[in-house]
Amino acid sequence: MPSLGADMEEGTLLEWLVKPGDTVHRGDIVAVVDTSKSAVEVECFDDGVIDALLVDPGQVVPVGAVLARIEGSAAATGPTSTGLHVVSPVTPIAPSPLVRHRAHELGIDLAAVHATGADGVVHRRDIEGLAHAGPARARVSPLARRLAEANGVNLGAVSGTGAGGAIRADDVRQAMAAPATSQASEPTTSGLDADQRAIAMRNSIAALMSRSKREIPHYYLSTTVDLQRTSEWMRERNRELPVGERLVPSAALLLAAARAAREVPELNGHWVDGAFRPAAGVDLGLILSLRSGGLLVPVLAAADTLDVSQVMALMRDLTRRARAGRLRGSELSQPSISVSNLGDQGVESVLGVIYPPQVALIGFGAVIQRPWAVDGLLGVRPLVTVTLAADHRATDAAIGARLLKTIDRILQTPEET
Amino acid sequence: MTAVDKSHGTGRSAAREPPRRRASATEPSATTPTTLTPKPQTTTAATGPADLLRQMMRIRRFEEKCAELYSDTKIRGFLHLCIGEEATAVGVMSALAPGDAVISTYREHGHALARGLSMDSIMAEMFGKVTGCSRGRGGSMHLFDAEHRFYGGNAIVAGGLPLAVGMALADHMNGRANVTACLFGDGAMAEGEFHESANLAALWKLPVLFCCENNGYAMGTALARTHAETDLAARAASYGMVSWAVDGMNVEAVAEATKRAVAQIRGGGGPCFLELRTYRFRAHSMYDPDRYRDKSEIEQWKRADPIPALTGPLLSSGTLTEADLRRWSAEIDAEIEAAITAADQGQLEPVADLTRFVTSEANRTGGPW
Amino acid sequence: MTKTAAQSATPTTTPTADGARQTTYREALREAHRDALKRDPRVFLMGEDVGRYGGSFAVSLGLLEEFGPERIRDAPLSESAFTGAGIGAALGGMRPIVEIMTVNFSLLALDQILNNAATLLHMSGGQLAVPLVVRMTTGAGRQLAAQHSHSLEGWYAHIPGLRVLAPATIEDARGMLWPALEDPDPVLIFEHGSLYNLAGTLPDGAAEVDISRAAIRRVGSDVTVIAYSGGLGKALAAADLLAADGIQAEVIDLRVLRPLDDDTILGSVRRTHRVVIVDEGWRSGGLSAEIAARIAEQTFYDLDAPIERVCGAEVPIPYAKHMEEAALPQPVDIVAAARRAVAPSG
Amino acid sequence: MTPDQARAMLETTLREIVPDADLSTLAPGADLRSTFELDSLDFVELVDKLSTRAGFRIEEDDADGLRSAEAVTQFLVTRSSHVGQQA
Repeated sequence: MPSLGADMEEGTLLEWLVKPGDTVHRGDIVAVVDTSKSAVEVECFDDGVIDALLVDPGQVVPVGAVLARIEGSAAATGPTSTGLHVVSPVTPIAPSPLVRHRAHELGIDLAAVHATGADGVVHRRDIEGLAHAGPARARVSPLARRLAEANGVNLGAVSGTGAGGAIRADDVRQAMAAPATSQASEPTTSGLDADQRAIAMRNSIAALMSRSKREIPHYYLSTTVDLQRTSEWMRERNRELPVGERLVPSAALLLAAARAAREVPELNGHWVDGAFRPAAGVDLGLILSLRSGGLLVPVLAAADTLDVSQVMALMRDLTRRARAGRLRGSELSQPSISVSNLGDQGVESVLGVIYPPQVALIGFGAVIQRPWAVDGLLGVRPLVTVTLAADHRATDAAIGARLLKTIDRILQTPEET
Repeated sequence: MTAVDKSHGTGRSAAREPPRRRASATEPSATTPTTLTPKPQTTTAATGPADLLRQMMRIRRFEEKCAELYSDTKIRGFLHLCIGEEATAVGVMSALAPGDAVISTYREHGHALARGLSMDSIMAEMFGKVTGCSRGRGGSMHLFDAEHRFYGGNAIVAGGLPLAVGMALADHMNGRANVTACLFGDGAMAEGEFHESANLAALWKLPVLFCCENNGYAMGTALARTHAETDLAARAASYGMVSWAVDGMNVEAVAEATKRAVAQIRGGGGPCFLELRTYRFRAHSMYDPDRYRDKSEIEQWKRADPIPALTGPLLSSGTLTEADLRRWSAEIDAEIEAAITAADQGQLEPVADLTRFVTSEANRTGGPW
Repeated sequence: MTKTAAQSATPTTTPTADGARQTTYREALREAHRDALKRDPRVFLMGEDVGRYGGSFAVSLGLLEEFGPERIRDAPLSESAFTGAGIGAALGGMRPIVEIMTVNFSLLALDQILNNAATLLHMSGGQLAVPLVVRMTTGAGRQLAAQHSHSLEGWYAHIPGLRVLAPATIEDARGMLWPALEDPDPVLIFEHGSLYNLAGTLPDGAAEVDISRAAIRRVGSDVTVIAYSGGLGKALAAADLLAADGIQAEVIDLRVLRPLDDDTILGSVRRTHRVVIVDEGWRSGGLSAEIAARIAEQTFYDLDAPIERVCGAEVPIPYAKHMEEAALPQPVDIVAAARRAVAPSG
Repeated sequence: MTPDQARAMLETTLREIVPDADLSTLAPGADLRSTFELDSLDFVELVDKLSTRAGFRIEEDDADGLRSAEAVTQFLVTRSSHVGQQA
């Protein structure tokens, strides 16, 4: 049973995707497990033939328990306990579609790419680093790596404070000290009591939000942004795009949020041990409401470095898989800042609750056609209310205002994205 | 200048000539006057000519068998045979007492046998067996036997000489009347360690017997090609110690000279030097194609072979019969066969003991370092 | 099982009630010799100028008068012969102390040390132990130029069969000789030339020390600084500077360069997760490389920063003072290395 | 394409996006987005699938008008006849 979070002690096997006798390869998805936060795919990191499935769907087993036995694996331990016996999210995970796409574009063999995540996932930055300057590997001290593995900390979400951005043990410890974001899972059809799952999810959200409201002195800012230019630009783009790849305004909003977070680093990071620690990059948390209730917060890693098409692709992929209960551990790591986009729910503005230890949450309401004065003339424009909930311990309103202004500016120059 | 024997080897020619037959050692040589006053020896080694002959035969047969076993791949590594030089080994050892110490070179099978190490333990050593005198760790070049005070074949030319000085120093400081005999070749005389050691031993008047087995070649290079002054005894004498040049093909001469030297040393006269002029009939080692000397030179020296040289007189004098020789041969062959059988059957040292004796047991850490 | 002072069979005969007192490294060494010469008639000192001259570094000053020329032996300039004679004497039952004036001269005796002292026991299948002590001066820092400023102790630490000691304190100068003489195997003692005048207090009853373990000379939690011999003082000075910055350095005095005390080294690194190795010797293939390799081999996953080394510059040590200083590890270099290991990127 | 065919196509597509959707009670004029809680991504997907099934590209300007089942059915019938004439 892989550990998929610092606080995870056990997990529920939801579903086997293989059966005894099946040939499996490194990287194959073989099972789905529930971590009380989310259903997560488990990948196999050996080649071989499934000898026996040792855990039945619905069964709860502790982290570290052997889920299945793989015969003929290259592992020196032989057929006794390999394959799925992972105690940390080191299970190699298939690269995201975007990464696969970029690798294809750049002519890079993904199998030869060094993954920078502790979970072995190949990130976009690995690909691009390779394209620019040969193989790149995250600078993580051996101790930090060991700590992260032992405690299920996703190194991809840890910002390094060592030389050259190296992640050191203290960075991991701080990540450990920060509780994981509340990531409720939605019920699946396999085996579990939907009510119990809902209760667990509810409790998790309750605890985290209570803590946020208890500990974080929030301040709120709001502004209205004219989306005319972005909408027009997007409409132009969409004429040329295949129907399935059309852009929606949310993609532009998320990207604007990510770029703005980069420009206002005071809001992009974590409050740990009484101090703000800026994150190295913008890992944008996308707060998703599930139809059945509950929330999931998949992460768009290094979102500020993407273009709008990439954000669109990632957002679509993450959303689809989140709703199917098929997010991977690495996609549920700690964001550096989160976005709540409730426009599709018809909400005008979002006054959010910050996910500790993050220090800011950006809210987007619905894009609504409204009368709006431009250059002294009244017209009808697509408007969106952008809000910021920020931690007053880390910043004051002037910083928050700068973030909103930056979002506005970015959305007025969509061609630059 | 000294009064050393000039019968061979003093010329600048690379070619060497065998000695004229002589019955005794040559005259002593030293920069300071010395008095030879032979005293009764306590040696237990057999010193009668018949015994000396038998020991030489034993060494000869052993060495011949070693060459065979090497070809048969039973013995590996470097193998240096002393065929032709048996008289030096037997002669020197015959004059030493059990309490004396011997430090030798890598051509030391003869020394070890003559010193009393069992043939079994030597053969097993060369077979790499734990029953060997060095547990199979030394091989042909590194025979050790503390019980016989045989402190080894040293494969570093002249490397054993300082040790001999130190062992003699220990005896001297403890008032023990032991002699440390160190054997080395003419090549060692070119090493600084010889000169340092000779000086130190003479300076401190230590009981060291320097035995230079001058076979005329430092591996493949003739003496005259490497030494400006080829009179080795004369050079040793310059350190202020008694030095003789001796016919090393004559076992009785070697035994007599050694006896006198040991007596001198035990009398507190400080170190002595013997230049034992000898010749090896076979190549330097089993790897040596022996291209550096004429076959005729070897044949000429073989006419001075110490074994027939002693056999003839003993037979004609009636001291020895042909039957004795046949019996000895049979006994020696049997001893060799038994040694081979024992060596074959000997156990290999357990690999687990690889790091044993890197340090004394008390210091053993058990770790990889 | 390693021998420790506590396990030493022979009880000390020197009075231990002489109390703590001011002394120097040199005097402590001399006292150790005097003590050993008194305790064991098999002990004698042999080397160049150890007698009438009083020792080239005055360690044996006065011992000739006290113990006579048989036991305080002036040797000719024949390093190989008198070192080899020490080996032979050890084989012959003595407990020689061979003093080689400086480590560079020991190269002339290298054959004896390597091929005989360190080898005989193993090669003879356990028959010939060599209870020999060889002392020599090492190190730079006194403007003696290239041929008298080496730190070659790392070379000797390469050789199986030897124990290599590096006393860096007065207590060790006083206490290492006797257990070294009791060791059944050859022991090399390296005395850094800059330490002879080191003054300090010798604790009450200091007579023997454990010659199998490193010592933690200063406890700290942030970074381990490993030093020995002449480097120890610099490491401690660096630790003071670091403390002013709030960085707590743990300073390990190796003391024993072979066999290395892995337990102490690794234990400290496992606590601090960062390490700086100080070695006056050259970096390439040196002792610091060996220590770094062991740390990487055995406790890699405890490291939180790259291993740092502060070594002598890879040049023949020059004469001019400023150049010599530049060639040697200095406290500021150690401080900089420790900061690199500890501090976040700035 | 007949109106029935168009309605069936819409229902098939909706079921793919909202597996548990109850289409029997779907009023012709009801807003699809709010009825099935479709977000903008879901809607893009709906349009994409319809476009694929119908065999013609649905422009964004047209897609904006596809609010109800009635609107979708009418659009599909009209456009398919245009496509057919062109063919």
